[in-house]
This record gives sequence, C-alpha cells and structure tokens, in this order.
Amino acid sequence: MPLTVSLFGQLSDITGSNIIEVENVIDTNSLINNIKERFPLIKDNKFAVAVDKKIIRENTLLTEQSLVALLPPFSGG
Amino acid sequence: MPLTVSLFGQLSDITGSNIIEVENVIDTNSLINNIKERFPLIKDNKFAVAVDKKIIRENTLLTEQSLVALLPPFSGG
Amino acid sequence: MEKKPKNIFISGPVPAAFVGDSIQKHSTKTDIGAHSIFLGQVRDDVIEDKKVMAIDYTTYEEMASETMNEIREAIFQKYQLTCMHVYHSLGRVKVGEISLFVFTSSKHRKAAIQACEETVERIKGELPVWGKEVFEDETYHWKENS
Amino acid sequence: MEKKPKNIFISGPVPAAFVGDSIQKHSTKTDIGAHSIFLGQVRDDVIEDKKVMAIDYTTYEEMASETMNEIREAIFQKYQLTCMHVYHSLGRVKVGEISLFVFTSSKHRKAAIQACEETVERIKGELPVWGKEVFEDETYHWKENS
Repeated sequence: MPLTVSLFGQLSDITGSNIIEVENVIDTNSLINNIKERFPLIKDNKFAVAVDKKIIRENTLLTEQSLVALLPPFSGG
Repeated sequence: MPLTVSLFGQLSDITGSNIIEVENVIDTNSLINNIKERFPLIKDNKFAVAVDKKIIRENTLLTEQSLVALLPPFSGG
Repeated sequence: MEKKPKNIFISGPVPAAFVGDSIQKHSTKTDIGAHSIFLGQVRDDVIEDKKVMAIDYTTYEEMASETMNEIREAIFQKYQLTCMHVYHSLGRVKVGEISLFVFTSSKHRKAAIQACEETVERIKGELPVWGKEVFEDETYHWKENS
Repeated sequence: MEKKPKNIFISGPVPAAFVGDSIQKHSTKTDIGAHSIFLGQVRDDVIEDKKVMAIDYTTYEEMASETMNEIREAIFQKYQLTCMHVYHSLGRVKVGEISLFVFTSSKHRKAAIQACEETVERIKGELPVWGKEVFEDETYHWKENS
C-alpha cells in the first residue's frame, strides 16, 4: 500500500521534499519507523502526526485514502 | 472666603453653569451642604468631590487657592 | 520607553485611517513583536424608546491629564512595554464612530495584551470624562459606565 | 453573527492601511460598542549573532482552514461577538511588518477583549503554520512558538 506523506517546516529540509511516498505501512507507528529509517536526522526533531487533518496521539490504522502529514512545532502569528 | 467650584455632566444641568461661587466655607462638608441648600436637586445625584485634582474621601479643609470640582460618575470610553 | 505627558484628547471621532497611520508608524520600531488595540465605538442604544444618535463628550481636562499620566506611569512600571498611545474624543461622536483608541506595543504578546486591557479598565473607571447620549430629537441622557 | 468559513491567508504582510479599512467597514454595525485588535509584527531578533531580516511563512492549508473554523465556532459559542476577522500572512514578511491580524467586535468590551486574546492564543498553539526566520545572509532558523 503506497501512501503519500506531507512534511512541513524543518522536516522538509531533511527529506528534501514536501511530499514523500511510503510503501507497506498499515498504521502510523510503522509509517514513522519507516520514515526514521530512511531519514535518520528526523529523529532529532519533535513533530506531531496528523491523519485526515487531525493530530493523532495514538497509533492509528491507515488506508490508501488516509491523508498523513508530519508537523513540526507550530510557529505562526 | 469665596471659592470657585467646577461642576460637570448632569450637575451643571442642575446649576445651569459649569462654575459656581460659594462663600464662607472652610471645608468640603460645609461646601457640599451649602451647594445642596442652593440646588436641592443635586441631592438626587451621585458625585465625587475633587480637591486639587484628586478625589477626596473624607472631609478636607479648603483655602482660597483650593481647586474644587464635583464629579458625577464617569462615562468615558 | 516613551513616557512623556501627552494630550490624549481629540476633537470629534477618532478616524479609522488615523488608527491605520498609527500602526504604520510602528514599522520602524523593529523590537516590537505584538500590538494590542482597543477601540470604543458609539452604539445606537435604545433608552426608553429613544435611539441614541451620538455621544457628546466633556472632560475635566486638568484632572484628566494628571490621571492619565498616573495610569501611564503605573502601566509602564508593571509591563514591559515599548510604547503606549491613548486618544479620547471630546465633543460629538456619532453612532458607529470611534471615541476611544488605546494602543500598546511590546516585544511579546502577553505584556501588550494585558497592558491594553488594564489601561482601558482604568480609563473607564478613573478618567474624568462624561458622555451625554443624544437622541434623535436632541434630548439626552447622561451615560454611566458599568 | 458571522461564522462562514473564510480564507484567512494573505500573501505577504498585512498592510497597516488594511487594518484601518477593516475598522472603517464596521461603522455601519451600530450595535458594536468595542473592538479588540491584535497584531503580530516581525521582530529583528538576533540568533547566534545573526539578525533576522524577515520571516517566511508556510502552512498546511487544508488543515489550517479546518482548525480555524473550529476555533471560530468555539469562540462564537463562548463569547457574545458581533464579528471576528483573522488574517495570517504566507510567504515573506519583513521585520517591522505585520504577519497576524485578529479583530473581534462586540456590544461590550469584555467579550471583545477576551475573545481576541483567546483567539490569538489558539492560533499560536493550534494553527499549522511555520515561520522560517531568515537572516541577512539568507541562512535561516525555524521559529518555534513559546
């Protein structure tokens, strides 16, 4: 199951892109592990995970339709 | 000792003037009594007394140089 | 810190464009991170079936400027402000027009916001200003702050 | 009550004159007695000996507009507001320019002031927006809200 993940702020500096594709993940935990393996520098960053535009606090099952985004600390205003 | 007293807001509606002269008063209590006798309608109004641009809470001695003002409730802003 | 005594009174309403100009003037103060602004606008209240069309403001000016200086000093003592500006109308201000403009600026938002709110409260409670609510038939009612 | 979803984002800084125009537009809403305005201005902070010259703002727009609608709904539920307007910059905002404009209006001052403050706090904490502080040599530092 390929999934498109959006990254923002300093996270996109690390991946070199605002969007990455991730294969074979069934939930957010496996997704994060996959991304951390590919981009080890991400481990140094705090970030929240949003699924379908809501921040999730616990491991969440994903489908191909899930909108996933990694959000570093906000700094608007 | 003639003293000039300034009145503001609804108080000047009652006296018909922003300034009245009061004779023979030595302190703020006698001043207020004098004014209430001349303008009985003033008794229906709440007001504070300022001497030298400060609101006083207790009876205060007056001199010819005292700046006395009667202030109805404020409504700025 | 800007603490010099100033005349806060202006004749008639505070123009909206004046607020815009005041904000613009702060673009050179590059240590400011937050502005807080309060505006009082004249409402068309209905009192005993009569509609307010304007407020006529008067003041005891000598006392008001002393009181405003005390408020300003106290607020600058309490909060880390970059600057504070206060303008209050005298004379007639029509419904929908602005009669009070309080503008505080600071490095951080908390100081600006709290200083603005406290200044507004103190102005309402302590500044010797009186508003006469004028109805459409030119009769009037003396306003009282709550 | 004005609660319809709106796009809060504008490209580049919020012009000071835009704030003045927004205030002017409220002169026809004659039940308003109080406006509260918050403005965020870009500061020339010094970070590791380098001076900030601008902030580049980006957002996760789909999520931000949902979040802003939730904030708006909650604020209107909690406070007796006549209206609320929020504008946030995207792209580059230079030092001394305005990047956030929050504007609440109400019959009475308490509701306007408290609603404005709470909206600012929620925007700072919940809106998915990121500011990249750009130094004079075009290197940068990702801002983090406190």
